Amino acid sequence: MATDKTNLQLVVNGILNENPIFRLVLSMCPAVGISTTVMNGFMLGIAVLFVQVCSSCTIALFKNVIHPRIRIPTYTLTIATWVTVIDMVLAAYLPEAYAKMGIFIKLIVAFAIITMRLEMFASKENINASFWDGIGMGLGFMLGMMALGFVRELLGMGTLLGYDVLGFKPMLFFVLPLAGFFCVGLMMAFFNYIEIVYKRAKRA
Amino acid sequence: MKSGESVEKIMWTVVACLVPPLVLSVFIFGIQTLIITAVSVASCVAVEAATQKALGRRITIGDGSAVITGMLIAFVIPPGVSPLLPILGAVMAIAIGKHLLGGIGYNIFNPALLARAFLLATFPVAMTSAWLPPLSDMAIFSYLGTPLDAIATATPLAVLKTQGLGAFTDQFGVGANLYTNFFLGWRPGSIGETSGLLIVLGGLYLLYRGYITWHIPVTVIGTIALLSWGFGGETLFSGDPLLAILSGGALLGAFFMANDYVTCPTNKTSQLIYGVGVGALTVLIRLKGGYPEGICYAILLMNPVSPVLDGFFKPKRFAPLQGGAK
Amino acid sequence: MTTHTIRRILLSLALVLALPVLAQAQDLIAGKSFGKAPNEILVTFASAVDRAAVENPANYRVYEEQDPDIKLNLESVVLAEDGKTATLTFREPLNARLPHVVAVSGLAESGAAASFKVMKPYLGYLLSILVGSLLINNFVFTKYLGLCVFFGTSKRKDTAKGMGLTFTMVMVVSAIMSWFFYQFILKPYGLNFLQIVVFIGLVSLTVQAVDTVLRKVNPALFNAFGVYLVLVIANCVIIAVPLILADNEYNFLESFMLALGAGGGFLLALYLMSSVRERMELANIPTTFKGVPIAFIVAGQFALAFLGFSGLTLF
Amino acid sequence: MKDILTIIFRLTVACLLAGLVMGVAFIATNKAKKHNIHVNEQKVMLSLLGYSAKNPAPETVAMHEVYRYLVGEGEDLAMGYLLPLRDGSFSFVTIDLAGTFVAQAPVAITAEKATEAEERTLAIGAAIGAGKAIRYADQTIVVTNNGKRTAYLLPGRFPGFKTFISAILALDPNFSILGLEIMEHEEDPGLGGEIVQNYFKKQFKGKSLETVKKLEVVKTPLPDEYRKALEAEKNGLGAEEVAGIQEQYKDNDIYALTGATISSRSVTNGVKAMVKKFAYRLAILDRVLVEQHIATSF
Repeated sequence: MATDKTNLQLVVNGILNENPIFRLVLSMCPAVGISTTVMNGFMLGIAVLFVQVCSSCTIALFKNVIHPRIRIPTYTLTIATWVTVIDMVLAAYLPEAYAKMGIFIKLIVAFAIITMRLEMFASKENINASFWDGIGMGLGFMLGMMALGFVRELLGMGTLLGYDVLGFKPMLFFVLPLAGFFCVGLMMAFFNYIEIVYKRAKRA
Repeated sequence: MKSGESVEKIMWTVVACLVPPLVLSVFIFGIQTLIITAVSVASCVAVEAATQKALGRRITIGDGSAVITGMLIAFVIPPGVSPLLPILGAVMAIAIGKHLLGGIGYNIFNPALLARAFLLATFPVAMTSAWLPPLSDMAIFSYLGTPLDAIATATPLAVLKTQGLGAFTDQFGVGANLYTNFFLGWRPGSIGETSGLLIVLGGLYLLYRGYITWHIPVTVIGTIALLSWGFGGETLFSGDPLLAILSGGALLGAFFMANDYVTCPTNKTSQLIYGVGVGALTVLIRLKGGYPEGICYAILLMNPVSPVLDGFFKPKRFAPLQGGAK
Repeated sequence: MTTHTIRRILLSLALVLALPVLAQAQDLIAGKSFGKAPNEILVTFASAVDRAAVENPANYRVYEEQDPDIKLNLESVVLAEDGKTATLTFREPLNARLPHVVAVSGLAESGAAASFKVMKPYLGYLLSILVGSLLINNFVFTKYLGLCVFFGTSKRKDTAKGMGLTFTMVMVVSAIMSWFFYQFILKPYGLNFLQIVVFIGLVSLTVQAVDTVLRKVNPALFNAFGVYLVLVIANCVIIAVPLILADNEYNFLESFMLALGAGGGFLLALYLMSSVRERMELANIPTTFKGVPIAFIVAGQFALAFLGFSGLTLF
Repeated sequence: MKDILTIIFRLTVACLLAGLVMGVAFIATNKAKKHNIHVNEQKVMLSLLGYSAKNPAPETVAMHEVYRYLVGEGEDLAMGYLLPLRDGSFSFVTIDLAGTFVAQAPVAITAEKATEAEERTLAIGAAIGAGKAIRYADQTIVVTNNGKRTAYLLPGRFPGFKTFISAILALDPNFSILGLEIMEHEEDPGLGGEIVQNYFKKQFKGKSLETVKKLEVVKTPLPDEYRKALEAEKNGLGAEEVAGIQEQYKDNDIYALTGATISSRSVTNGVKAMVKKFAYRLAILDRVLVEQHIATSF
């Protein structure tokens, strides 16, 4: 079975229709825990993008030699390997950002989204499609995290990417990790609302 | 609700019971408290009307439930804060805490306390330091327009927690004098923390009318007294139970918040357990926790336990009662 | 490598050799603890002692275990009426979080000396790890981990109970295995960078083992809980616990407590959330919020309530 | 059976491949990681001494690391210092608890390897002979300019309100505080978390040893002009004006953070203990160095 979608469609699909955070409701822990600034969202997004793309390609490349009965362990091993690699790279070259992510970089290994994409997509498609699907999913995750980070950084600290935008701190609440619950809930509802409005407009 | 009377009547009676402490606090802290309360009530009513309109529901601001929430928010925050705080609190309490969950009768947490927890997390400095010292000369307009830093003081429980018993007795006295002052309300604190006397009178009136039952207030106060006596002192059984009840928001919490119809259990046995839980958590947070006063969080933590308790003691599935949000 | 190992053995030998000294002190000292006031240490002697000698501060040498060269300023020693309990009062408050060493000499007629450690009870420390991970740092509401499974399986009470119990079980077993692997293989051989792979492998292995055993031993239980086992692997709490253990260098008992607390906390969160969500089924929730969004908002309210535990120090 | 063999074979190959990838990444990044952590620490330390990218430290400034150990022999404890000598070699000096010199032993280690804990432990162990156990205690960095001591940097860790706070403290040769930097903490955001703000941590600057010994925390609000001076970087106050205000407040106690007295007190007590212990130990060490004619590089 090969996908009939073009590369661009695969990417857009990951960002919009099957956005890992807001539509598939997967990998919520970092979305709540560390989406406090745009930069945090971007950094973790990069890490996830890297792991997703590398794992997707690896699995797509070796899909014919992976024994079906040890499918899941192989996926886990693949993901764990790439997570270890990105973990070491970030720790070495971006120690400050790495310190902010804390344990969440290592926890990418347990992100349901990556395993799910390997099982549902990469194990059936060719490398090219898997690569673009990985890019789409990674970007979707990254953009979702950055959108959350945008709202929380602006409202919580009055800054964007560390630059002072508002000149004052509107509400400390939004930088508290627990505000992530409210932000994710409200943003999800917002996207649901947009979908309803969009469908209604289409029908009319 | 045990009595056959209408929701509106009960709600407005509760409001009436909350007015005497408010009036007294105007004499203690000045007109500032009245402004905060007015802003809080007005914004709660406005937010209720706005959310109900936005969600296409019937607008029910006349039933008094939003007014009660507004008053209670003002009762649990420091009187010296900026009026912006109760407005934000109203959004949290009414819109997010109540209407998103299905409106009146369906909220899981007590809206006013949710607002307090939210404000405490958002404005930790203002919420822990904007207390006003009691006025000695009845000049109720004194604090208007004075910058916060110049007047901020500390509540008795905060003094006890951070500076110890010595500083506490230095500031607030000892013995009968201390108890009288605390019972009448002559001390820094939120409106709901001032006059134990008026709060108890209001609570007793509600009991007399049968609008609330004795189970929760008695168990909450009893547990606080017992545990504070047991563990609050230097050695076992040397704490001061009377002081524990009179300081902080113990009385307001026991009479007006813990037994809110919607968020407390319906069954009598569960109510007793629930009351003990609230009391125990209050003492735990007061003695060992990071905050000077614990009853707010104790009630919030027990709120989600009430459906569990009801499930244990009442095998049949129950439908939430209509109305009765406070 | 070899000299290193020898050094390690020597070090532990030195510790073992030092033990009799501490044990000897036990004969003279019946009890010791930090006092209620921040600048006190209470010492109870096993038998009546010479008052003049006990109350002479010069007979004492008290220091924080890590700073043996810095003697703490002992203001006075007061022996209680019973002649056994002495209160050591210091000029400055002590840091009760650190173990203190008290060395006494010239007490009895034979000039007996004793040296003993005063620290908060270890059991209290273990319990505080348990309560800490159960409530204060609840993995769901204050550490924001395991949310996918949390939202996925908290719709019904029965599911929540099953998931929580399975989860706690797998968590404890895998944490213990990870601890052994970390202490005896990863750390000594400098293979720390393999943490992630090893831990996730151990978790999968535990899940597989529990699956097989349960299927054979108790098919009824397997039918009830089997479905959750697969979900356990995709839960970040289960991999977070070994990582935290490795980071904090916890010992075996401490690791066990942390895993138990984390699992129990997850069970608690799931159970409370599920009973709340069952109640919410009857509520008229706005369409755009139905399902997951409202669950998030409620979880946020839970997290606000759990802030009440922040800063709680039990022992 | 054949199936199982294939599975095992393929799984082994997969593991080997994964191991290969991770091993390569480890070798490629490990050195950079160590280097970058070191560079970061250096940057913080230099900024505490008043150097920055605009105002780089002159070539004559050098940092000498002194590692302190607890040496145990049977039940006796003693202090041990790993000292860099003037000729570039290292020496381990043991001093007993009363402050008398016990022994000195040359340590065969290079300056580069001395920064690694494992290497140090091995080298010192070899130098002092069997039967003695050593435990790492702490580290001090002595800063010299043209061979004259200009500052001491003390990394330290003390309990905060929630968990431990780790910090670096800079002292001048008379033990007056040059600066304080909070490295790690888990205090509450907005409350205790404010310990990282200039208006709190810069209050310690300029306090003399005598002041620090008696330092307390007061709950009166921070005076406005003092706050302005402490946050001079933000509001562009002139250097002279700042110095004037700093001078005026230099013997005052620490103004507590609003709503976070416990965190403020923790930091103050932590700093107090660090300075007092260091001053006490350095006096002993210096006396021993003079008595024994040990030529250290600082």
